[in-house]
Amino acid sequence: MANLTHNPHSPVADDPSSQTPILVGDGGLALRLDETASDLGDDGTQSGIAARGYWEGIWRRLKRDKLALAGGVFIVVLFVVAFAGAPLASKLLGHGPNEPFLVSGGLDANQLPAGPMTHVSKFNTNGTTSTQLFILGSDSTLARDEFLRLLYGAQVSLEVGVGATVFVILLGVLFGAIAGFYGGWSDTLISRAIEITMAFPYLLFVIALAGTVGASLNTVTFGFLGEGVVTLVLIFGLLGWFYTARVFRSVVLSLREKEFVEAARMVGASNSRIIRSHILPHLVGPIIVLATLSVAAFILAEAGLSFLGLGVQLPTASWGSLLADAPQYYTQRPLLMVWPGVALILTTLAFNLLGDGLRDAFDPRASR
Amino acid sequence: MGVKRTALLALAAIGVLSLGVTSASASATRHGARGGTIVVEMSSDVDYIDPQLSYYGETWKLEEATACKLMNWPDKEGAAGGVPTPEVANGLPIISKDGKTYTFTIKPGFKFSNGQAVTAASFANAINRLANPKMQSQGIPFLDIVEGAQAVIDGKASSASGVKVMGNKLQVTLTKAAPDFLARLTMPFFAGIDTTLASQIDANGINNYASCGPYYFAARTPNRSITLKRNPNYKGGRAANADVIQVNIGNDTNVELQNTLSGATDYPSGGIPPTEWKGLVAQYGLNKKDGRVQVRPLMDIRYLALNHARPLFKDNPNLAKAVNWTVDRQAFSAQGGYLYGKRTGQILPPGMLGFQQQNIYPIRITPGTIQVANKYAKGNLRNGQAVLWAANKGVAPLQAQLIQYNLKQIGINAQIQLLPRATQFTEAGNPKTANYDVTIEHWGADYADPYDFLNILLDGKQVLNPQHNNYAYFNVAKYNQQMLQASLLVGNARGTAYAGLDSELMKNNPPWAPLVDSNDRTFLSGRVACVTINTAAQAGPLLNVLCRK
Amino acid sequence: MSTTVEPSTSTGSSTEDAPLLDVRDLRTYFKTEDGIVRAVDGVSFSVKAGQTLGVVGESGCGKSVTMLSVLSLNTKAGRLALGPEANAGAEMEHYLLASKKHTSLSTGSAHFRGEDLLTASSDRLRAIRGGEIAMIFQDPMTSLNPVHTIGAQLIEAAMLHQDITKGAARQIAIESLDDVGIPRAKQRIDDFPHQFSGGMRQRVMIAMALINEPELLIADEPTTALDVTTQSQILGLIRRLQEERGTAVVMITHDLGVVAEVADEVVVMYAARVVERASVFEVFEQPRHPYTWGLLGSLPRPDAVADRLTQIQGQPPSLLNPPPGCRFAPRCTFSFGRCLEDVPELEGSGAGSHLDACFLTDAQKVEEAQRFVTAAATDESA
Amino acid sequence: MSTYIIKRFLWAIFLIVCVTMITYVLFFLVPADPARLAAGKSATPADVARVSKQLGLDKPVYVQYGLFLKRLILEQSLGRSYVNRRTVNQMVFEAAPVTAGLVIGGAILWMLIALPVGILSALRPRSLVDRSAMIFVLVGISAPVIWVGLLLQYFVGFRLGWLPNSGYCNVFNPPVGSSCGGPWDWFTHMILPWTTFAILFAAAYARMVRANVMDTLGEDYVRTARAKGAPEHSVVRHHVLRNALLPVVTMLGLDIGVALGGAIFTEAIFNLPGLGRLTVTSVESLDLPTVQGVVVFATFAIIIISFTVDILYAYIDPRIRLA
Repeated sequence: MANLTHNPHSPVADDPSSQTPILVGDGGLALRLDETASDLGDDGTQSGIAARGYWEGIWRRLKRDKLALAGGVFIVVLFVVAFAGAPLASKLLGHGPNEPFLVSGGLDANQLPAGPMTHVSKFNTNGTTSTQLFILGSDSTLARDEFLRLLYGAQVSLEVGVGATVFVILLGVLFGAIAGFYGGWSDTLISRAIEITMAFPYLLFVIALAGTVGASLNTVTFGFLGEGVVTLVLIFGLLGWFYTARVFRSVVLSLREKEFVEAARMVGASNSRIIRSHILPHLVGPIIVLATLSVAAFILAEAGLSFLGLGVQLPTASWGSLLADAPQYYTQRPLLMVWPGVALILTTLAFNLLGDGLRDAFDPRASR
Repeated sequence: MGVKRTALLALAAIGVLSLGVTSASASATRHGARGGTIVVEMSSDVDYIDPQLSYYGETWKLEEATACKLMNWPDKEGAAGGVPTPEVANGLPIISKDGKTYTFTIKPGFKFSNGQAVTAASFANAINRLANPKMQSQGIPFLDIVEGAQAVIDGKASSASGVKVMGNKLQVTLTKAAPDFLARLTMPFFAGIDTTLASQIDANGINNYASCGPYYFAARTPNRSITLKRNPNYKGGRAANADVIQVNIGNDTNVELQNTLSGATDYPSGGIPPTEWKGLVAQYGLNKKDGRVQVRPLMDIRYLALNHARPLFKDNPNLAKAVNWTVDRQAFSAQGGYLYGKRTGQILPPGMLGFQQQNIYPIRITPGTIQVANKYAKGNLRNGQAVLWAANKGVAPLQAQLIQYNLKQIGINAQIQLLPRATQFTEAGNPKTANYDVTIEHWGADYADPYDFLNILLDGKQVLNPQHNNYAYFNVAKYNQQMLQASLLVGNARGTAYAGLDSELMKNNPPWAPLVDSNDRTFLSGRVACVTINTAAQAGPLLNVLCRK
Repeated sequence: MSTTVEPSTSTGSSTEDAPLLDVRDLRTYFKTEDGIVRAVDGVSFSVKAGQTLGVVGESGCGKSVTMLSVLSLNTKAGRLALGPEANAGAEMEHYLLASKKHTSLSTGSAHFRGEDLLTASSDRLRAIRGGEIAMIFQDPMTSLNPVHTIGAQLIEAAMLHQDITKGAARQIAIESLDDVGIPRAKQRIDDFPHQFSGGMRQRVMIAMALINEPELLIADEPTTALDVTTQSQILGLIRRLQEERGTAVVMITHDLGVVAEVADEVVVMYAARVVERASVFEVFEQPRHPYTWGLLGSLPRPDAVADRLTQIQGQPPSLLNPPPGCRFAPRCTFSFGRCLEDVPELEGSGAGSHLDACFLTDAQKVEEAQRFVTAAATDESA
Repeated sequence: MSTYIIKRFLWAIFLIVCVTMITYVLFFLVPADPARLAAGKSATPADVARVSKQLGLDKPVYVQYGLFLKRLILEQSLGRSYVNRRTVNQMVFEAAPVTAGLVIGGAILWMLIALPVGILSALRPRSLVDRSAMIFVLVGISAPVIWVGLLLQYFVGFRLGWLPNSGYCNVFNPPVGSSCGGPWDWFTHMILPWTTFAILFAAAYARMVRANVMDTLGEDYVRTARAKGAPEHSVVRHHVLRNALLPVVTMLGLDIGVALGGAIFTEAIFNLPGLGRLTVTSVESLDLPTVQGVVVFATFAIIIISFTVDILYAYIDPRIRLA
């Protein structure tokens, strides 16, 4: 491999249709290298070597995309806020996301959810009372802390989004790679399976399952997940893997035909070695991009189901259920409509921006 | 002579029906513009429109407009509306000396929407159809006093021996004198049915049938709409102002409000966002004549039924007490918004015969109350897991979460299951499907008598019926006996007996956690008039009277 | 500017020896995310009517871009009119960076029959494209629209430049398919591109190019994508049609073999510049530029003496920031100090049209060239 | 071509079998005691026995499934609702037109938005049009449908009162006494749902069209067309669009299937009695036959649609037609 790439450039090697057989693979490779070297200054990623330059290139291109960076930063912050910030805030504020404060300031004189920056008093079990702060006011006439519920809602959204994504990516890469690389009957089998899954009315089926069969899983939390999260992850995963599988199948399929894989074959590399050192590295890009984008999609789906009352179990806070309650207070507390909506749109926007940015970074030819 | 006496006695028992409503005077007499369509909205579908099955307040609003009954509530407000008055019966029945045999004469001229004449048989058929075991009606408990009804219920006979048709006369024999019998007859269960419907026996209900009231059910599309049209053959005196009463189903309460404000809907029967009431009262005033906001006290209670058929509450009175101490009635009521109702810790509502203010349980929680609750709960939690049922529309989910939180405070982890309201109480009333430990229930008096609360809701004899109303599955021989006795008493004795039962149960063996005695709150569009509310008959404006301005 | 290449006195009228296409100091720069790529950097050459000019150089040296620029066929291309004396390079970069619309800019002049194509109106350009100057491309697989029948595409070409009915156009199309040797043209005309083999598609491309009887045909590596047997057929076809119709041809290729076969004049390009310009005979017999030697040296001659096979070491420079001085210097075995600083102009020794851009002395050039000739001679004698 | 069609057809049949099998297993065998549910309220042990015999629940699974399939094919029956004894067919055929109207109308709307936006921004990259289009795309694909719907409903429907904010009107013969009916009412009632429903897809498609057009603009045959001297507009019309929009057709075929499900939120918000709401209401009351019926029906619809699209695609893309 290495000696091929450093092969002195020659017009003959430049010509793929040269008669001398050994030169073909070599020539093809050399040609490709020269082109990428000369035009558009693309580093020799195609050869599957020079990985450092590869990542540097991606980072360089990503850095130029300010929006994508902003998205990335937002996401990092969101994770911190959701999993570290929420419990911390709950500790600092002194109450949980599911505690109602109706008779102690959570509702205003008109029995309406208290507005932002309201102080409520909490009865402690030892008989004393303490004053606490509702930063965004109450979530509903149940007078729970909207702010905390938003934070914990972020947890649910991310758990479902990431969980389901991991699920579909794993299945997708596995089946996609097998189908794409080995082809033959395994490919036929998997492709057919994909087509069958695609024939289902996805959301209808999700809702049907979530409301009927899935309900039995609602109490499974593994101690840290929100109630109902597991159900959603499973359902989304089992019905969603086909899409990723389809993508990775075609990626691997095209990789398999690439000159550098042929070349590797010619120098007698084993399948496993080819997969390890030539296929997988090239899947990293698509995986990252697809993952980022599908997290956004799943977050939206979760919100939708919770909105229909088929998502996470009450009283677990979810942006969807917050959104479902909000219309009750349209006229007096329009802000309740705004918080979860904005949280949702910003989050999905962030993931989409980052995803697009990554796609362009990984595949400059696609960038416009 | 004797006849008169017993008749008066019967009425005396009913006299207490007069409610403390003196607000709007009856406007049933004033007929506004006849014609046009009245649009009603319900947030979820009704249970049945079949008269022998429907047992949902929302449906009864429609049944009242479509049924013709031997005895009925006059389309009047307040006290005047609270007296069962002969409708199809030609005057009060003749009652035998022993008070067990009632003989009604059928007034001529009543016709079904399909042209059939209303006869004595129409009512006999209703009773027999109601009793038919294949119908699985929740109305069966009201037949306990009709002679021979039980045989039909048990499938041993096809018609109740106590119900005889003699020409234009209907004779009903009771097993024992029942002071509230005439009041029972005002329930849609006993409305006249034509021969076609009489022949159709289906536990899942008939969706198109001829009726003999001012209106009839012209169409029903489940989960979508119900249409009432004026009964062309109706000659009875009741109003039928609108040509069509259109019921649209499925909008959330906030949309119902939007539609009512914009005039697309006239009566949001499914309710509006609770937080809106205060503003609406301020804007439109309260209980003005034909005003847009009408509020009336109801004999109506919202409570937690604690399922005594399941391990958690079976023979576990202390936990039941703990629940009564821990539930935050103030908070629960707050979910309902302004003028939702009056917090209560007892079974019987104010205005009901036998109501005595009992202060057994707190109507406001304090750290103290929580400590008492935990004292009772201690050692009685069993596995501490509970299933909590609630309706899936309006404020019910919020209330469910509140109860869930209250239960958590005494160490019960409740998992919430939300169902459509109709499904909720139908499944809850069916021993096979009642898989809850606690369900948030809501009971409106079918007619103003304590029998309709204690016996109907807590008599243990019915808990094995395929359909019943004892959602607490409360079955204690001693109390069953006491309820039976009380139901036979008359006048003050009756009241005292039921009052005693009320406090006795709540003190020693609470079947429920009573929460709120709720009001009837009505908001109407600006284009309707002829607003008449008869809380004895139903909640909300009488739809057959309601008219377009 | 080269002193030897005088602005031709009679650009207006096309007299006998006046070139058909006369390209002067052509520059085409591209804007990429990595910076400005100077794909064509001051290229001058000319094509006489009926002649064949071979443009040779390794891929990425700008030979294709040069011809595309002449017809302004580069994507999102802009054209910039600059005086020849202006510091064109810097100007270009400045404009290109400023421009939102364009990702590439061309400047210089390309006179076709005395008319500068780089300043011609876009309508005029369209009239010339496909009408007087036709072009065929490297990959016949992708150069035909897959969703239209070849007939439709030929007819489109004909009707764009000739005022005829569809029927007539179809007739012409069939004839031109016959000309390029497509069997059963009458039926095949309604087939779709994917139903043809690569060679056949290239014939279709040629038919389409020649359907309006252009005076100049630009063939951009027309045989590269084809297998060897088809290659010679296509070349033969092009030569035949050229002889029949007296069409001038610009043959872009990296294959000196092709050049030897078809070209009258040769332009050797390296790194966006012309390094040698001469008749085909001169290039093969007295090559004067080390790069040309390299090309010739690495021509596959089965019996070539190994040590004669001078390979060019290293790789061509990136056009993002080409080396100062002679761009070939870094790889040139003959380079010396000056090569790295000054840019050698394209100039001839004494009379004659043989031009090259190299600082070596004529003596050195001749001596080196001799070695190849003798080498070639010995090869032939052997 | 014909072999291709036959292949696709047989495959469709196979798909239907698979899907029905999976749904059957999930919705009939997973929940405990389907017979009791099926027998409904009047479920005396005798009834349950009778019903389970009639449904063949006493037989092994594959036999049961066979019976189910038999009912499905011979009687075209999806069974009866547990809750109200209506046939599922009846309910589905009431709901299907509503969803169809929503989805098809929505699809038309989103194509009407996506095509011009996508093409224009592809032809003028980095222009003002392009940049604003891309902003629309990003917001469009990120905005939660439910949120958009609620906002439209409240502001356009109620506050401004421009359009009806909920409910459905039949185009033809509206049910007796229903407060509205006829094409115009139907249309006005559908505008907000259509908009809500279309935004996401419009954004996604605008982006896809843009990308495809840009790719195609870089194709060799486009350069060929330019080299022929074809004017830009005809280059775009004849050589770019046709090729660029081919894949869009396939996507459309696939997405209409997805959209059937996606309609669920729109239907919930605007109270449209379509398949989505039918599913939700029957899921709420655990009315399994209805749930299953809807899923099976929707699957049929999807399979038929994608089959048609395959055929259509084969006709517009010669490479497939003549393969």
